[in-house]
Amino acid sequence: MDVSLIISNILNPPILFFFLGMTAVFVKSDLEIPAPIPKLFSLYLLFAIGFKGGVELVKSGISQDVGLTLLAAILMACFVPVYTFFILKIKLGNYDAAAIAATYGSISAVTFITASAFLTELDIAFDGFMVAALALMESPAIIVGLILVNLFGASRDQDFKWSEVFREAFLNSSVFLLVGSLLIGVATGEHGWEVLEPFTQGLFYGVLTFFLLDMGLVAARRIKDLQKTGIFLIGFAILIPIVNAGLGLGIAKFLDMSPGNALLFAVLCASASYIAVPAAMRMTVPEANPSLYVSTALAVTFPFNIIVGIPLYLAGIELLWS
Amino acid sequence: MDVSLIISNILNPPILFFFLGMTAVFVKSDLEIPAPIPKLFSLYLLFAIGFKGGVELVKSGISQDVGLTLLAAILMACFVPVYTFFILKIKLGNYDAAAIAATYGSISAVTFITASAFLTELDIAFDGFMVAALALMESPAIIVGLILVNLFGASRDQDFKWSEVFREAFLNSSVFLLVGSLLIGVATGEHGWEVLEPFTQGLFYGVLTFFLLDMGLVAARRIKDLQKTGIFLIGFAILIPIVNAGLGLGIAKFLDMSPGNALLFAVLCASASYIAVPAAMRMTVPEANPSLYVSTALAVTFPFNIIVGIPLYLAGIELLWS
Amino acid sequence: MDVSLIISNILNPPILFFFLGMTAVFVKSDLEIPAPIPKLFSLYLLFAIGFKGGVELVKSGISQDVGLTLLAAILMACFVPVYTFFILKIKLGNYDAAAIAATYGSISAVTFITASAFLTELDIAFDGFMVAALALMESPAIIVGLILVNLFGASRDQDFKWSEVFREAFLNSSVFLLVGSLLIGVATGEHGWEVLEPFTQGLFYGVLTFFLLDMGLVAARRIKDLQKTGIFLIGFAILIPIVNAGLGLGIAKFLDMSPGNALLFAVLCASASYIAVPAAMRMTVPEANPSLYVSTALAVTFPFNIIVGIPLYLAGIELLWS
Amino acid sequence: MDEVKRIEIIASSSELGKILNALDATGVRGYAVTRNVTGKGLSGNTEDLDFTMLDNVYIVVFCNPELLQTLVANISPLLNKFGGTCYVTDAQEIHSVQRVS
Amino acid sequence: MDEVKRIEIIASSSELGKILNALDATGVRGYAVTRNVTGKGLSGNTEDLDFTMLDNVYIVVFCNPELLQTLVANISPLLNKFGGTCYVTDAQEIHSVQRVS
Amino acid sequence: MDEVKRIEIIASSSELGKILNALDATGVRGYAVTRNVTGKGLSGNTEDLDFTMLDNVYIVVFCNPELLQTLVANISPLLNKFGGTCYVTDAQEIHSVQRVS
Ligand SMILES: Nc1ncnc2c1ncn2[C@@H]1O[C@H](COP(=O)(O)O)[C@@H](O)[C@H]1O
Ligand SMILES: Nc1ncnc2c1ncn2[C@@H]1O[C@H](COP(=O)(O)O)[C@@H](O)[C@H]1O
Ligand SMILES: Nc1ncnc2c1ncn2[C@@H]1O[C@H](COP(=O)(O)O)[C@@H](O)[C@H]1O
Ligand code: NA
Ligand code: NA
Ligand code: NA
Repeated sequence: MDVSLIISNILNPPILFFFLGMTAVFVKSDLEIPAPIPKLFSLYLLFAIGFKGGVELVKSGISQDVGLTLLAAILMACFVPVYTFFILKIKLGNYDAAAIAATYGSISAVTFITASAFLTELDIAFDGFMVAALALMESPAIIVGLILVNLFGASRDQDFKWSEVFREAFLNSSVFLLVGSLLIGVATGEHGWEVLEPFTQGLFYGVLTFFLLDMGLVAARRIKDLQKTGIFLIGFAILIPIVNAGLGLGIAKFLDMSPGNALLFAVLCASASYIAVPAAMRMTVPEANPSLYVSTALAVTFPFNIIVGIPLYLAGIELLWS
Repeated sequence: MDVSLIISNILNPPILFFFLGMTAVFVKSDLEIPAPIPKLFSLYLLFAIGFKGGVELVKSGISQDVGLTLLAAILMACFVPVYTFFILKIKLGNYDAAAIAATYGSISAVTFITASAFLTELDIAFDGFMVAALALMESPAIIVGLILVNLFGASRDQDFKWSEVFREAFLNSSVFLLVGSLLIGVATGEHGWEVLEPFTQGLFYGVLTFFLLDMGLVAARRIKDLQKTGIFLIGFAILIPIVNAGLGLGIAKFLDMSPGNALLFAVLCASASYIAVPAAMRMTVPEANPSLYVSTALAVTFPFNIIVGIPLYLAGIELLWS
Repeated sequence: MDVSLIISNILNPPILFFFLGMTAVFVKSDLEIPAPIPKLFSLYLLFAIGFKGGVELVKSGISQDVGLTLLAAILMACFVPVYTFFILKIKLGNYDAAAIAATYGSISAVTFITASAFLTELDIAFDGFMVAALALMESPAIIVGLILVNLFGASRDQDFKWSEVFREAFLNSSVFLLVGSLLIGVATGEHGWEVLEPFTQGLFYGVLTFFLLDMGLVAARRIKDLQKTGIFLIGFAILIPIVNAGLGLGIAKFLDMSPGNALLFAVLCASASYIAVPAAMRMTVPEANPSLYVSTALAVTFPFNIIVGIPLYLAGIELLWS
Repeated sequence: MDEVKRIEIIASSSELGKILNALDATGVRGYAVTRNVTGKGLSGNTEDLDFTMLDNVYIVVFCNPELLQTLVANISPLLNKFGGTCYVTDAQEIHSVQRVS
Repeated sequence: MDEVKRIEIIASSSELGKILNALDATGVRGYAVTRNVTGKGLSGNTEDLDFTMLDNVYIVVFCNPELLQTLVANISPLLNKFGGTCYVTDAQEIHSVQRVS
Repeated sequence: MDEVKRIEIIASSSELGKILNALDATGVRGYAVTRNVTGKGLSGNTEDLDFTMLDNVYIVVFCNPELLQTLVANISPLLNKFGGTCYVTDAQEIHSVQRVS
């Protein structure tokens, strides 16, 4: 059953185009999506998912369930970087450990979007407020990562400003656009949705497919970095997502989430940030090596999650929820 | 009533995303729409509005009304730079006064497009030939501005070529693409419309929304220039649009335009160019300071028109036409 | 009849926007589509046409007819560069002759796409497997061109690697994306089609139109190169497409293709590559002058085919098939 | 390796056509143009980039030292009128099939 | 033609704001910024470009030689902390309306 | 401040891979690449840019003067065969954590 889900997941255009991108790098084709097209697509995806989430949030309203889910999301985003930090310290220095921990505490919007497309395919319902969970889980890990550095790092120079850290965490372009679109979705509701629908809904799947083609290219180019990364980190990048998804499923079951919401929650816990957090870490923990935290998140965890993880976690849900 | 119109205008996605863009700059988020995406969007909007206008023009045909409206449009585009020039000379030198006057004599296509989206929302009809008015009002102010410089400016060096001025005025990319698309719309008519509809119509509102997000970023970044601009120009940039819209409404009433056409006509008179004219002025009146004419048009007049102006002028129409 | 077909072809938005682009250059407008927008559009068109072809291929299945058509396609792609090479050698050196011959042996995807849009307009059916013919005809000419250089060229330095040539031929970005999308279309079938339809189908005609606007700009800018090219090559660039289309129609008739397929086959034979082959020739036959092979294909053969050629070949089909 | 002059010109993109015409008139053999350059200068910041079509271009020309005087004479009036800056550095050309010196 | 210093800075785009602030503090009259520069350096390849927002910027500043010391003092701590490189060349300014020297 | 050599290479983007391989073989510590550069040279204008995939790349390398000979020896054959230009300037490196010299 597990395997049939994996196969039905793999036979989707987005996943297949991700493979096509990876193949292009492996066979040394000169295929590339020139800058700034990928950035346009990622802005579009944040805009569309945020706006849609907002519109649906206003339809469903904010109940106690919603509040509990969002609270659980924030707690997981704070807990994951702490526990992974200590695992990472076994092999790595404080700076690298904190930066990687922050990466895994945060989330990957594209993994979330791929999971929601997968659910739509299988006709499994999920709620708009999960987008709010997505938005809330992006920033805390950045703050936690920095607290860890300051607690455990060598005495750092003191020209370090918390105001800047908060700006990096809460006002970086991904978080800002996602939250902004969500709020605008809430404000304009059903009416705004109708006028924007051909743009935000019609193109969505196609842009995701095209974007995953580029993700495939980028992920494959990063694979050669993994040699320097070493087996410890590669193992980490596969096992920790599974553990985090497991924790997420436990919480979801405990809070009695619907299967669709549970999958999205598990995927949020399991995914790692390869845009917002790396950009923030580069500025706030410059001592850490970017190729470590970018490459594990991008070349191992991201492909693992969208290819194996999503159907695997869904299989877990079928087991637990039935 | 006025206020309720303003609020219903503000609660539209394009206007809200414009605010989101401004907010991003104020809170120092790193959100940006990388070049050349904004240029792609502005080419798309000109292409779509021109093509649609052409298709509708061929449906409605060219009557005497159409001719009178277009004539009035050209006259206003020539009159506005002349009278504003003398107002501006109170405080500014000849070069700056002429460049700003030209800016306000010309039009802003995006303001027009926002107004037409607003009309569509409210189910108020307007005619396709108004796009021809838009096209005709872009260039004359450039020529008039230059005549003013040559009449009143100090004796300038004579390596100045009128052929180049005409090219800047009538063949700059905005005018050229708009007029070209309009003519192609006329040539292909209903049939061409059908095949292009998902592209030119379906995406229109979404692209406008995304584009206004960028406009918000750009306008907000320009706001700091206003300190250098001074209170005189800021007052000018708010009052002159209202006066011009008033003049436009008077003419519209006199010519017995429909309420929809009247609003668009008023908006054309009230709006100021921040792309075509600045580019032309930079080359033909290099003595003028670009930050004066770009910033007033972009950071004051544009936001004023799309937020307050459009519903205000419509309220005026409801008063006058009922 | 011929002429009425030409006119109905010309009155299509894509062709008219191609003229608009050429006009912009001739009247010295500053209209331009900034990089990398044209590249985005060309990636999109390859993606959409490949995917659609794959989906339809799986619907129609692979019969003997299909096999014969594809075989004929490959044979023509090998034969054309050989015979044109000897014609070109009358006036040109070996390197230039081989590079131009390769250009004309290969195909232009946009010409094919324009022809298929034309057929769709006229409600003439054609098969999805023709996209496979398109894909198969892109590469062979590159190999044949290189064999010709090595047979007839002066003894070249031996640091020349066939592995690189094969990579340029079969893994360049156009071929790779087209074939990849086709295979993904085959794998996901009708189901994948539905989810991607608003993106791959809805936008298709609009993107083609916009892209042809840029092609018009690029082709017109290349026209001044033709002075250096000389009358021989200009004649070649018009006559050889007609001859190749004639050969193609003969083969199509012999294989009893449907009129729609026959037109596409003729267009493939008649068209010349202005992206993939020039890029390959630049690397593998650096001795040849790029402006010769790019300009003839782009500024003569491409406009000729989309304006006159397509309706002309269709008129031929009406004559032969009736 | 021959001595050449390296000339850098940064100016508004709307001047590009005029500047390249002036370079061609000087007889230089080549130039390289980078677009979408932002910056700050006498005429203020250019953050809007291609939005307001006031973005800068960055032009590099390597030329024979003997051409320098003519080039400066051709370019200066443009820069004085429309804005922009021009700097010269000494450089050496690596011999290749093509040579400017 | 006056002697000026040509300073080139290549650094991650996320440092751009800080570097420009430092330049403004030094009192330089202008600078030019090219974005989307890839490359290789101490912190590895930057092939992902704007995807991971780790692309580089390329900054050129022409300034009066007397400003050089201050400029280096302002910029060095940033480059030492966040990465990036800085090089100086001698150049000459073509007299125009605007002059840095 | 240490003396370094500043090497500029402008060539077709299709050569980029080969040139970077040659640079890596030379042992340089870093380089910066700007894409989408248009221009004019021996092989004509490159106005089509990325359309015909014949756009140029602009590569800057700062290296220890001792590496210059090897670098030129590695790059020249490529430029002679496929086109492109290469120029060398003297520059000084600002001491930072990373140093090429
Ligand atoms: N003298 C020069 N100065 C600056 N750039 C040049 C020069 N010559 C050639 N280039 C650049 O190098 C590219 C390739 O040169 P080529 O191989 O001569 O066509 C041209 O497209 C220009 O961008
Ligand atoms: N001192 C300088 N160093 C580097 N670039 C400069 C300098 N001054 C001006 N520029 C560039 O040249 C452009 C035009 O200069 P300006 O005409 O003074 O506004 C500016 O936007 C900058 O990109
Ligand atoms: N020796 C060098 N020559 C030219 N560019 C360099 C050099 N070293 C570093 N760079 C550029 O500066 C960026 C940042 O350098 P780094 O902080 O060492 O990673 C790199 O990505 C390169 O684009
Ligand atoms: Na996570
Ligand atoms: Na106006
Ligand atoms: Na052919």
